[in-house]
Amino acid sequence: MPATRNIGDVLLDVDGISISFGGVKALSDVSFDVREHEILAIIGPNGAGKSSMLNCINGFYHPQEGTITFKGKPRHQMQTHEAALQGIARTFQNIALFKGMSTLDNIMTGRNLKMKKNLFWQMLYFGPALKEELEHRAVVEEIIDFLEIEAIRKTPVGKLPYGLQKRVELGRALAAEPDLLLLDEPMAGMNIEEKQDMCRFILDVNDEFGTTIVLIEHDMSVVMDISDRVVVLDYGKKLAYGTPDEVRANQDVIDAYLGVAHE
Amino acid sequence: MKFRTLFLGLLGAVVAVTGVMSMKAAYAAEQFIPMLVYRTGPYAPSGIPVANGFRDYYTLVNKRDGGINGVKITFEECETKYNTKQGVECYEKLKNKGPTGASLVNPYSTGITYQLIPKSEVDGVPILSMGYGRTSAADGRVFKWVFNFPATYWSQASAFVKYVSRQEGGWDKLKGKKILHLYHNSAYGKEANATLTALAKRYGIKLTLLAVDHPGQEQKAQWLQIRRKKPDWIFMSGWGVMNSVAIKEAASINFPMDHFVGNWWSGSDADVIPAGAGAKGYKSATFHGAGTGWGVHNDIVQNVYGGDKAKAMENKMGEVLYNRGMVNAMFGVEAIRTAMGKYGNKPMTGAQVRWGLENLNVTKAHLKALGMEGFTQPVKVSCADHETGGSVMFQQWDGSKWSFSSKWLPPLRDIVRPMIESDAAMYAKENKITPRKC
Amino acid sequence: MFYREAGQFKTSYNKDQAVFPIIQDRWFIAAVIIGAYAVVPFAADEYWLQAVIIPFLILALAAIGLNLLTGYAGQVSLGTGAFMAVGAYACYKMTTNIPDLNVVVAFLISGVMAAAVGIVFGLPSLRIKGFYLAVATLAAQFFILWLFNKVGWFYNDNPSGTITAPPRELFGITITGPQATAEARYFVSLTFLVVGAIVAKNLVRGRIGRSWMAIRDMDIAAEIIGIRPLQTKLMAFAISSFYCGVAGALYIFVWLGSAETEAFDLLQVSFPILFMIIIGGLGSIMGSIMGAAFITLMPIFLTNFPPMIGIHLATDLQKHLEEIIFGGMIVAFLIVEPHGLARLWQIAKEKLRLWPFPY
Amino acid sequence: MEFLNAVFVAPFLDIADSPVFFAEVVIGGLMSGVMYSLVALGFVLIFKASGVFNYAQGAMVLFAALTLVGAMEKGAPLWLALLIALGVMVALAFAVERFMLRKLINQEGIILFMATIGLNFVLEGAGQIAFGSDVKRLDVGLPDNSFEVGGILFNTFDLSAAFIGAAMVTTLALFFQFTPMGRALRAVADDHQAALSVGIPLKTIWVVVWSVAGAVALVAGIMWGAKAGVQFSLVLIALKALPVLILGGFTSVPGAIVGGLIIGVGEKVAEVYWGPTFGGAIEGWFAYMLALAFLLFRPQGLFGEKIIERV
Repeated sequence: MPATRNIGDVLLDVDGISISFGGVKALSDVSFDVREHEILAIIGPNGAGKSSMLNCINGFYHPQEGTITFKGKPRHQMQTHEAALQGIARTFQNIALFKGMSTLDNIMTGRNLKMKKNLFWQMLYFGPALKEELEHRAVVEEIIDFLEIEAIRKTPVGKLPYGLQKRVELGRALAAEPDLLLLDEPMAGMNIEEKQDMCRFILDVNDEFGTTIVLIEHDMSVVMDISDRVVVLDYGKKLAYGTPDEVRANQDVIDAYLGVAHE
Repeated sequence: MKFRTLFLGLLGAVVAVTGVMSMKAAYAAEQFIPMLVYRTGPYAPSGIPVANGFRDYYTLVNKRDGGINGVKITFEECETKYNTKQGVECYEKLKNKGPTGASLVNPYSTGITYQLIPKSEVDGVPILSMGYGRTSAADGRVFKWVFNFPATYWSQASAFVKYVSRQEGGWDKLKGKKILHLYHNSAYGKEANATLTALAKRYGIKLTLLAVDHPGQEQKAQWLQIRRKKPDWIFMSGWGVMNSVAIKEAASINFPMDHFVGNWWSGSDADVIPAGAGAKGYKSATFHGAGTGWGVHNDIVQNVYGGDKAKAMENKMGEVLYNRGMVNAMFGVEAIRTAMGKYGNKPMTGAQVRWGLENLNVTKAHLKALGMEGFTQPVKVSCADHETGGSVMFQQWDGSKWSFSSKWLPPLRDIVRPMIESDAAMYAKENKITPRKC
Repeated sequence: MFYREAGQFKTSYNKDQAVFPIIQDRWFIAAVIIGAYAVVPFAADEYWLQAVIIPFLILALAAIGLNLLTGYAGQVSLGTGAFMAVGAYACYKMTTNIPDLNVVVAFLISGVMAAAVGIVFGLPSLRIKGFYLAVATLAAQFFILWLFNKVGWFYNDNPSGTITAPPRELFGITITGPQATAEARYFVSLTFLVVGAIVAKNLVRGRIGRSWMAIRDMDIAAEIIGIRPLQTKLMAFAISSFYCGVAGALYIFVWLGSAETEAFDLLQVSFPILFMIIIGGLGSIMGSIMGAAFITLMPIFLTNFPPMIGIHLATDLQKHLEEIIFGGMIVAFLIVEPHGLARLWQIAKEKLRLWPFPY
Repeated sequence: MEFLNAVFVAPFLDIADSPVFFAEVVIGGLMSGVMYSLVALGFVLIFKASGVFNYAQGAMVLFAALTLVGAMEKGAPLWLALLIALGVMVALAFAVERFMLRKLINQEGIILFMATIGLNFVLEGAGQIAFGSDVKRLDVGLPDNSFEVGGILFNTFDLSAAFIGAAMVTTLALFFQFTPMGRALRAVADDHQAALSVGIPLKTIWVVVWSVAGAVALVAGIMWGAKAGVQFSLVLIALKALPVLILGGFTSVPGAIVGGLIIGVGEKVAEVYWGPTFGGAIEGWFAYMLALAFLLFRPQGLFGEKIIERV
């Protein structure tokens, strides 16, 4: 861990979140917080409610109980797209890229919120609109360089292999220059080499841009290596919460992962 | 991959061939008449007999008389499918054919007629929309190039009311009578509404207007309403499949068929045949005879079909709409003949034919010579009056054939003509046309 | 041999983002446009302009409009005819009641009217998706045409129930009404198409176009990255309907001259325009134009071809054969290239790039 | 005020005033609804098993009816003509599978839809070449008499149509539920690939489904053709099925039936009681507005599964 990073104040505070779907409790009374610049991992077996947690954080699900406070402001019922306005970006477990568009365009959509020129200039594609487009293109090109995907700039993403798609998706999230980046299983289905690359990107993002990251991951060795703190969920409940070392030593976690039967 | 190459090649060929298509052929001294027909599509059952009537009459004139005053008629069919877009294409394709261009055009579709009216003067091609199209075109002062004799929808509607009054025993008997107008919900179907409303007011008729949505295959709601309202008479402005369904529905609610009267586009063989026995007694307006009992039919059998009457019948000879096509062709031919009387026996231009149409005078003697005595009424067109206020006949279906069931009834021009003039004046104003003096 | 991009290096993002990054393409398109303005009106006779090319240009404009909505924003619409009718009737009302209004301004305002109506019928798209959304646009199709047919105000209460384009001038040249020459009409429709196509291309390669495509490809993900579905979909409906509205006004004013609501029928207008964009290529501006060409020109070609090579068939038989061949071509074409003429064009270019040494 | 009265008060007073007539309107609507369902069924079968929105369904109705009438005109008795028409429709199903579906496997829905438009043109052209464009009277010997019961008019033809419709739905439901082929069809409808992986031959299924849809088209063609004559306009009845499909869902056989009945009753009641206020002929758009209003509350249609959005 580079020691230079200074973990700051609480960026996101999750307090007592519960949500259920048709009687099935996906999350019950989960609380934790995320501090600026840190990497927080959420782990747990399949169906533990990890993705539901991310969906709550970025406003796609509306928890029935509990509050989420982001940047000091408690959040009430909000539309899904507002999370992005507040500076939350994410990637998805099952890649959610825009399959009909090129890599470049996909990442450019990440800059959408930052582009302000109105319909009139858009129609002309000239003057301010062109200038804006080029400015953002320059930013996007930096991201493309950073993620080492220059060669597939103009390829429709539907044709890309899985690992590259994951990378493009990360690029799209980065393009929004988020304060909080949510990554849902960024390394699922990758081989060792790809995983190493992805780890490097995540750490670099955290390092260079100072982005706070919440990630879900199954690979324990990765999680323990890169995260500052870990939340463990099981059957929608918070099982443990702390630094990797603390979590590793937690008896409940060991039971859950070794498959001790629930009563 | 090979298939793809083949396909690309084909596309290329299309482009190349279409490029050299506008080549023109040379013509002899012939009178060219374009024919916009619809032998396919949803209205083909009406379009086929009309087109055959035209074709056979032109052929007859060529074979029997050697053309019009020695000038052969040439004609070319172009399929419109009763579709305005294709109608435009056909018109543009045919309007300059022949040595003098199209002599006149019979659009045979409301949509195409409306589309051609503004163009007629510019292109110099007169329109003969016989009993259809724009009613106010009857005002020749505004619509110099459009003719719709022998009668218009509005005249027809007034003739219908007159017919009802005759059946009921006098004008005063109309008071309190319930008349229902069942109409195709389109510009065409609505034509009669204004006239009927005006007449209802004048004679104290209780008029109900009932629209049927295009195409009219489903009329349960309308006939439920009719069953409840129990009108004394029904007048129908239908088209295509709407007619046969209406007749069938009328039969199934046991409506007295002899009080159910169609307009002249709702009274063809194709309308009554699908309804079977239920159609017996159904009536409709017309302005010419049905069947084959006239001299002209004999001429057609002899000259066009070489004496083979069965073949002629197969080609719909004698059907209402076949006869209509024939009458229409006859008017066109006589107009050209009239024009030749002034300009000489050579192919006429559109402008000359227009003069011929405007000075057309088909007398009784004339009709007799053509083998059409009693088949249709004499017509005399004038500069101001392109409709002529021709009489309307009502025919009845007896289960196997149509026959006349009334006298020739002249329309109520005192009510129709002012309406025509006011609509024409409005058109003139909108389109900056100065009406000519007649 | 001559169609190569080798050696053409892009030195700025601007050049890289150009619509036609390859120089030969730019030349080609420039030549087509110059030809369209300088050669076609003099080479083609009145039949070609009036019966073939003008309707093709106008329908291509409507097809671009539908492609923005269906091809780019992913919202299926069967109401094209109705939105065109809104444009046509709005233009009729304006020109007849305000005779001094410039007719081109009237065309544009007609488009705005159609856009407003489009927004209303686009509202259900927030809840209803896919094929089911077609119901909202079908409701528009049937309701609007019924309304224009039923309410006399829309056609100035004239007894014929039809609207007729009055004569109007632009720069002293009559462009509508019967006196307008085919050339004048052609220039007007061509200009609208060229400007419309360029504007559409600009829209789809910028922020708005990317939002549309994002909504089309995966609406939830688009929402999560901050694209507002309501705004984006309604904007697609509005802009698409604007194109259709302008096309509808041109359809009556520049082409037909006079018509009733039947001219905007579902089977005669809405479906054929949908066919155009499918055949041409969904999500392609160029494809919309090529699709419009295929659907309008092919039947005319099939009608005129047999007599040219000396085959004279009965009118109806010829028409039926034509239908069979046309239908067969559509199927064959889809088998060859399901993604439309635009893709075929692209493939052809790629082949050309390698020619004459394919390996 | 008068308008509001005509919309919100008068129709209901009218209904209360003469309930017998209202019953007649509803029954009339149900009868029309059955006729719509007959057409919608063909769409549903094909969409269910091959994911194709078959634009050519209307043309198939025409083609089947033309074949039947054509055979009868050549002197074939009804039973033979029915067999011939059925045979032609099966042959058509083979042709469609062989020359169209097989080559377009795994394409998107909209491409397949477009392909059926091509098929539509081919069928329209071929049908008219073979049998002409004239209107033909079709008499299959169903009784067509009217009688009154309690002031309500019934028509034996409508009743037979309803009976045939009901019989056909029952047969199809049984076929889907209890025959191995029916089960295979349902499996294919759920998931093409899964069905393939357990050894259900997709090609056979397609042929069967298109044949069944052809048979349904034949029945629809007979019923509609007996009403208005067999003529080209038969293709237009497909339009009547669209709101039914949207309301009932593209994949549900019961949906097609219930949707048809709802649309039938809804549009008749609207036309009879509200039509005069609005100037009539409101049926056309009313059916779509009804379906639209319904979908706003239930976007998945009458019998569709609730769509759960997930990422």
